Amino acid sequence: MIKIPSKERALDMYEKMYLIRAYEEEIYYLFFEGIMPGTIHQSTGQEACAVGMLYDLRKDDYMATTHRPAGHDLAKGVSLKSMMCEMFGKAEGCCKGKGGAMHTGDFTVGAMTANAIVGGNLPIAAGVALAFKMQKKDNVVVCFFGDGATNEGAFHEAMNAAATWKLPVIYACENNLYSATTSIKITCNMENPAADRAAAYNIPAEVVDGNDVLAVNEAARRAIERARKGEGPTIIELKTYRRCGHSRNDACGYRPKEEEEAWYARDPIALFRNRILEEKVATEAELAAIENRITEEIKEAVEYAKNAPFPALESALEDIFWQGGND
Amino acid sequence: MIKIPSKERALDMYEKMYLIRAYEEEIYYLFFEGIMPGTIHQSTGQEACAVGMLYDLRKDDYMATTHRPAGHDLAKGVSLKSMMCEMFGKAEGCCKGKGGAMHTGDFTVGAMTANAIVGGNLPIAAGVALAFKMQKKDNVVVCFFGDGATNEGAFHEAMNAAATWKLPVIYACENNLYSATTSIKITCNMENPAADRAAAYNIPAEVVDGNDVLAVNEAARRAIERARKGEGPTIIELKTYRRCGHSRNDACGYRPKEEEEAWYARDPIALFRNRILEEKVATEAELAAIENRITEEIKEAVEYAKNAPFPALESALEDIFWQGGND
Amino acid sequence: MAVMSIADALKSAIAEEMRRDPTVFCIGEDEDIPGGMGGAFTVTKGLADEFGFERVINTPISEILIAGVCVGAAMVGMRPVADLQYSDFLFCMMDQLVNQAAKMCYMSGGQVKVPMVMRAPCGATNRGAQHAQSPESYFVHVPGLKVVCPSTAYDAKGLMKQAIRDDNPVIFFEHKLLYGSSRKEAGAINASSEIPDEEYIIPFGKAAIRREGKDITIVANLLMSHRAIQAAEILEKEGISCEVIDPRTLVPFDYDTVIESLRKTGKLMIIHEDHYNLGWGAQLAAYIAEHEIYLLDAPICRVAAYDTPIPFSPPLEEYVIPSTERIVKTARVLAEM
Amino acid sequence: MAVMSIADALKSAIAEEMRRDPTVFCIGEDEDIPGGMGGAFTVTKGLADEFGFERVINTPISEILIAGVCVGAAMVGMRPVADLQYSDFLFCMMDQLVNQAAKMCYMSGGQVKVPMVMRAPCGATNRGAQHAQSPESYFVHVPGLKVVCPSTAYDAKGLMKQAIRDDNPVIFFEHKLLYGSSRKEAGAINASSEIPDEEYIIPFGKAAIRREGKDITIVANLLMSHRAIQAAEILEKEGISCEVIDPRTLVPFDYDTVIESLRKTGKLMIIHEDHYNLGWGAQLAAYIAEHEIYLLDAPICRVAAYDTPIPFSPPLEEYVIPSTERIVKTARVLAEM
Ligand SMILES: Cc1ncc(C[n+]2csc(CCOP(=O)(O)OP(=O)(O)O)c2C)c(N)n1
Ligand SMILES: Cc1ncc(C[n+]2csc(CCOP(=O)(O)OP(=O)(O)O)c2C)c(N)n1
Ligand SMILES: [Mg+2]
Ligand SMILES: [Mg+2]
Repeated sequence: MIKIPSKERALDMYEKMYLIRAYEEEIYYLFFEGIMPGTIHQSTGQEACAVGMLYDLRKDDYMATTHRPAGHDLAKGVSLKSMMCEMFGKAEGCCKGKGGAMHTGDFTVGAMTANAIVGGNLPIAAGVALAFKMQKKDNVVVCFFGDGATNEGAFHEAMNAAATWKLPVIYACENNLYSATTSIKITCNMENPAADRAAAYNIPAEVVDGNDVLAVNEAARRAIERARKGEGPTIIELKTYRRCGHSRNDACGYRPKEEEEAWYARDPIALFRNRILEEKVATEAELAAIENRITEEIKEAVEYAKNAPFPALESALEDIFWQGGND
Repeated sequence: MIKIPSKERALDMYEKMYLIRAYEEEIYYLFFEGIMPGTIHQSTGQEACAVGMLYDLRKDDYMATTHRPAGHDLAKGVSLKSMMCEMFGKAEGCCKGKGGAMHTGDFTVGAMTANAIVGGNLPIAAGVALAFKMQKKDNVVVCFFGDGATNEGAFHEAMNAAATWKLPVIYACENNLYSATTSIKITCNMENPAADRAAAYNIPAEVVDGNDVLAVNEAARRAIERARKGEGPTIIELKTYRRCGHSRNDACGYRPKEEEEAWYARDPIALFRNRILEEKVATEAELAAIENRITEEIKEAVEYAKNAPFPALESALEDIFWQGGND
Repeated sequence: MAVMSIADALKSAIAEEMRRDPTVFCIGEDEDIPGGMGGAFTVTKGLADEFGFERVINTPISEILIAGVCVGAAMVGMRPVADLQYSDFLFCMMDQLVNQAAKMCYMSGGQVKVPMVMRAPCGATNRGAQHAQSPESYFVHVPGLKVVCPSTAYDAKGLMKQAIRDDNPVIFFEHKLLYGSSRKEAGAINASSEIPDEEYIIPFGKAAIRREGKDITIVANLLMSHRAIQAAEILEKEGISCEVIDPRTLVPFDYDTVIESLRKTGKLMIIHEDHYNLGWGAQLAAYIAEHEIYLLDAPICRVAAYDTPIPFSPPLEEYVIPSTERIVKTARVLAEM
Repeated sequence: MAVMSIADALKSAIAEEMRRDPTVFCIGEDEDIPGGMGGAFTVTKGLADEFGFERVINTPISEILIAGVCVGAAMVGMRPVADLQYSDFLFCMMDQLVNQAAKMCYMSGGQVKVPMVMRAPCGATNRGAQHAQSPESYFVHVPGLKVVCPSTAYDAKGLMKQAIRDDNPVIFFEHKLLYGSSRKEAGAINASSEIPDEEYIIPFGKAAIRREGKDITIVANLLMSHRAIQAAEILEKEGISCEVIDPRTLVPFDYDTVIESLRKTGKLMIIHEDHYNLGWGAQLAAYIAEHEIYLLDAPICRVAAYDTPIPFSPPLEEYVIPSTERIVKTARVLAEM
C-alpha cells in the first residue's frame, strides 16, 4: 500500500474527488428532474483516476478527455460555475454553451475541449505533445480514454507515433470493463486492452488499481517525470468501474450483479476517506467540513447556472471561423 | 533448410515465380517505352512471397492484395492475358480496363480486386473470412500488406477483430523494409512491425525469410491449416526486398547501396533455381525450357493486349450500380 | 395492421429479411447485448434472441472494421446491415464507404457487387456538434452509393426491406427525433404509421407527396418533412397552399415528381437539416435551374441549417436548424414573389 | 521575377513562411527523405536541408495520426502544413477533418483556433479510381473548413502563403496535371507563372477573371479552368465570347464576381472535374437560382465528371472527365439558347 501523503495534499485530493462525486450526483438529479438538456456520461466511481492522474500536472500542462469529461475537467481546474453553466447551455458556460456535456474544457487551465468521438483525442494529444517538444517546452499531456477506445484505429496510429517520436504524453486508459453496454471481454481478447498492447509499440506500461487514488497518483508521477525528461510516452491502465449508467437512463442491465457489488464495495472515495481517518490524517469533522463546503458550492453553482442567461441567438453564428489576427 | 518438394511441385513453383519476374520485367520495359499508361508498383524480388503464400490455396479460397498486386494475382491464377489487357486499359482486361494496375483481380479464381488504399484490404479480408465462417465453409483468405501498412489504424482494427472472432484469415506482411521512400525504421520502433505486434492481439506469428519460397510455403501451409480448422488467424511476416523502385521512375536513392547489394545477392528466383539444380531436381535444360515457354507466353500476351480493342466509351457509365437481379 | 414507431418498423423489416434470407445479418457496436439497448436507439434490441449472436454481431468500437467487414462479407454473398449509433461516426469509416464500398463494383469491371446497408441515426438532439449532424449530402455526392432517408414508419419499413435487397451499398439515415423508441427525446415527433400485415417494399427513387397544394412546392426530408407539413397547415390558413414532397431517397432522386409539382406551383422551396452550403438541396435547385428553369415563377428558395457546427445550447440549436416558424416566414415571402 | 512551376511556387511559399514563422512546419508521408521524392510530387523535396527534420516530419502511413497531430499542434500555437500524397486519402482522415479540425473552434466557444493546411493533390492521371478523385465538394460542405484550389503557379504561391497564415483549417487542393514537377504525366498542362521577387499574398474569396467575354460566364477551377480557357479560345473564333472565372477558393466563394459577370452575359456555365451530382457547382447554381435568377437569360449549365468512379482506361477516363471538346459543344448549345 502506498504511503499516505501530507495532510494538506491528502485533504486536497480528497476534496477534488468529493467535488467530482457531488457534482456528478447533482447533475444526475438535475437530469432526473428533467431540467437539463441532452444526455450525460458520468464519471461517478472513477474519481480516483481523474484526481490521481492530474493532481501533479502544472496548470500549463494539458489534459485531453472524452465523452465522459466532467471528472477530468474538474480535476484539471475548470471552474464549477463554468461547467454547470455549460451543462445548462448558458452563455457563461466554459464553451459559451456551444460545447455541451461532451465538449467541456477550458484552455486557460490546460483542459482541452472534450472529444466525443471515441479515440478522436488520442492523435490530437500526440499533436499537442509534438508541439511542446518542438517548442522546447517541458510540458506534458495526459490523455484519457476508455477500454473501448483501445480498439479504434486512432489508438494504434497515435501509440505508434508517440513511441517513435518519444512524445511527452501519458495515455491513461480508464478500463471500466465496458464500452457502453459491451463488455471489453467480447471485443478484445487481451486481459489489459491498453497495457498489454503497449509492448507492440515499445511503450512502457503499468496496470494500476484505478480506485486507489494514491496508486494512480504514484504511477502518474512516474510517467510525468519520464515525459518531462524527454523519455517519451507511458501507457497507464487504470482498473475501475462506473457507479452509474453509461449515459442518462441506463440501468446497466448488461452487468452481472455480483460484479457490480464487488466493485461497489471498493468505492474510491470511501476507500480514501477511510484511510485518511484510519491513519488519522484528519478527523471526521474536518472531512465533513470539506464535504459541506463542496455541497454548498455546488448548490450555488446550480442556482447560478439556472438563472444565468442563455447566449444571444446570433452568437450561434460566431466562432465558426477564428476571426482574430495572427498572434 | 527446408526439404525441396517433388519435382512437379518444385518446377511448378519455379514456373510461377519465373512468370511473375518475366511479367514484371516486361511491364517495366513497356513503361520505359512509354506505351503503358499510368504508373506501376512492381513486385520484382518478392516472387517467393506471392508463390509461397498462395501455392496451396484452393481456387475458391480468396486472396486480397494491394497497390503492388501483379505477383499475387498471377500466383493466384489470374490469366496473363487478362492482366496484360488490364494494364493497357483494354476491354478484355480482368476489370474491363476500369481497374488498372492497382486494381487487378479476378473473382473467378479468388483474386479480389486489388486495393490501392494502404491498409484498406485488411478489414475487407476480415469480412470475407467472417462470411466464410458464417457460411460454414472451410475456405480461407490470404491478405497481403506491406510493412508500411502496419502503421495504419485499419491494421489494428482488423487484427483485433480477426483474433477475437477467430477468423480464417492469414495476414501476410511483405516487409520489404520501405514504404515508398521511407524506411520502416523511422516510422515504427519494432524490429518486426507485423509479427512483433501480433502478441497485442493474441495472434500467432512467424517471421520468415521471404526470399526462400519453401520457407514461405511451409509457414503458409501451417497457417492455412490452422485457419481451415477454425483455429483463427495467423500473421506471417516475410522479410524481403524490392528489386525495383517503389513505382515507375524511382531510382531508390533513399536505399543504402550495401543494403541493396546484400539483398540483391539473395534473389529468390536465383536461390530457388540453384537449389533445384544443386539437388538435381531438374536440369538446366528443363528450367530453360520453362523459361523460354514463359517468355513466349508473355510476348504473345503483350502482342495480344497491344492489339486488343479499348472498351466502348459508353461502358464507362456501366457497372456503377450492380444491375443484376438478386441471386 | 398495427401502429408502429419507426424503431419498431425498422426492427420488423430487418427481422423479416433475416427470416427470409439467411445471408442477411446485423453488425454494430452494442448491437444487441443482453440487458443492453439494441444499438443506440433500440432498433436491433432482441434480434439475437431469434437469430443468435452469429447473425447479430456485437463489434469492438472499430468503425473502419465495421465498414470493411461489410464490404468483404457483401462481396462473397452476404447482406450485412450495419448500425453506426450516430451518423457522425460515418466519417470514421469514410474510406471504406467512399473508396471501397462505392467503387468496388466499378473498379472490378462489374465482377462483384457490394450489397450492404449502413444505418446512420442523424439529426440534432442537444448532444453537441459531434452527435448532431445530418450528413446526407456527403454521401449523395459519392457515385456508387444509394442514400435513403425515411420520415414515417411505413416508409422506414418498406425502404429498409428494399435497402437490404438492393445489390448496392446503401446509406440509410434514420432521424433520432422520429424513431419513437422508448428512448425519449425533447422535440421528438410521432412518426408512427399503420403497418400492413402483408409484406411490402418501397422502391427507391419514388418521392411521396405528403400533402397536395398549388402555390408552393416544398421538398423536405426526415424531420424537416414533418416541419414542412406543420408549416403547410399554418400557411393553408393564410391562403397559401403548399405541396409537400418527401423525396424518401436522395440517391436515386425522383426529380420527376418535383417537376410535375412545379408545373402547378411554379415555386420551389427546399428544406433540409443538413447545412445550407452544398447541402443536397443545392443539387435539386441546380438541376431545376438547368433543366426546368422556365417552370419557375420565382427564385428557388432553400431553408437549411446555418453553416456552423450544431451548437449544444437548446435555444442555439433551435435557431440553427430550420424551425417550422422559419419555414412559414420564408414561404410567406416566396408566396408574395 | 522567375518563371516557376506550381510545384516550385508551393515550395517557395512554404519555405518563405517557414523562414518567417518558426511555428510553421511540414508533415507527411515521404515528406522529405534524403534521396526520396519530397511528398509524392516533389513539393517538399529539400526542405529538410534548410529546416531540419524537426520541422520537416516524415510520418508513418497513418492518416488519422497526421490529421490529428495537425489539430493538436495547431491548438497550441503551431502552424502545420501537411501533405497527403493523393487527395483520395482524405477519406482516411475524414473524422479528424470534419469532426475535429472544423468544429474545434466552435465547440470550444471560440477558445481555440486550428490553423492548419492539408495539402491534397487531386485529379485523374490514369491511376484508377482510388488515386483520381477531385473531392473538393466534400469539404466545401463542412462548416469551419476553407477550401482552396489554385490553377496557376502565381496563385498557388500567394494562396499557400495565405493558407499558412489563416487561423483556420484549410484544405488545399493541388492538381496533379498542373504541378509541372519533374514527375511528368500524360496530359499535363503548363501552369507556370512569373513569380515576383517581392513577397505577395492572395486573399481568400477573390476570384480571378482569366479572360473577359460577353456571351457566357464560365466558372471553372483547377485543370478545368485551363480547359475552359482553351474552349473559350476555340469559341471566340466562332463568335462566342466567354468570360472565364476561376474562383481560386471554394470556401469562401466569390459570388460577387460571378454575379457581376452575369450582368453582362446572362448565361452561366460551371465546369469541374469533381462529379456532377452535388459537385460544388451545384451550390453556385443554386445560389444564383436563389439570389439572381433574373439575371439569367438561359438555363444554368454544368459540365462535370460523370457520376462514376474514375475509370483507369485512358479513353474512358478522358470520356468521364470534361474535355475541352465537351465544354465547347455545351457552350455552343448554351449560346444558342
Ligand atoms: C467513433 C465513435 N464510435 C462510437 C461512439 C459511441 N460511443 C460513445 S461512448 C462509447 C463507449 C466508449 O467506451 P469506452 O472507450 O470504454 O469509454 P467509457 O464510456 O467506458 O468511459 C461508444 C461506443 C462514439 N462516440 N464515437
Ligand atoms: C491510405 C494510403 N496512404 C498512402 C498511400 C500512398 N502510398 C502508396 S504505396 C505506399 C507505401 C506502402 O508501403 P508498404 O505498405 O510497405 O507496401 P510496399 O509499397 O512496400 O509494398 C504509400 C505511402 C496510399 N496508397 N494509401
Ligand atoms: Mg469503458
Ligand atoms: Mg514496404
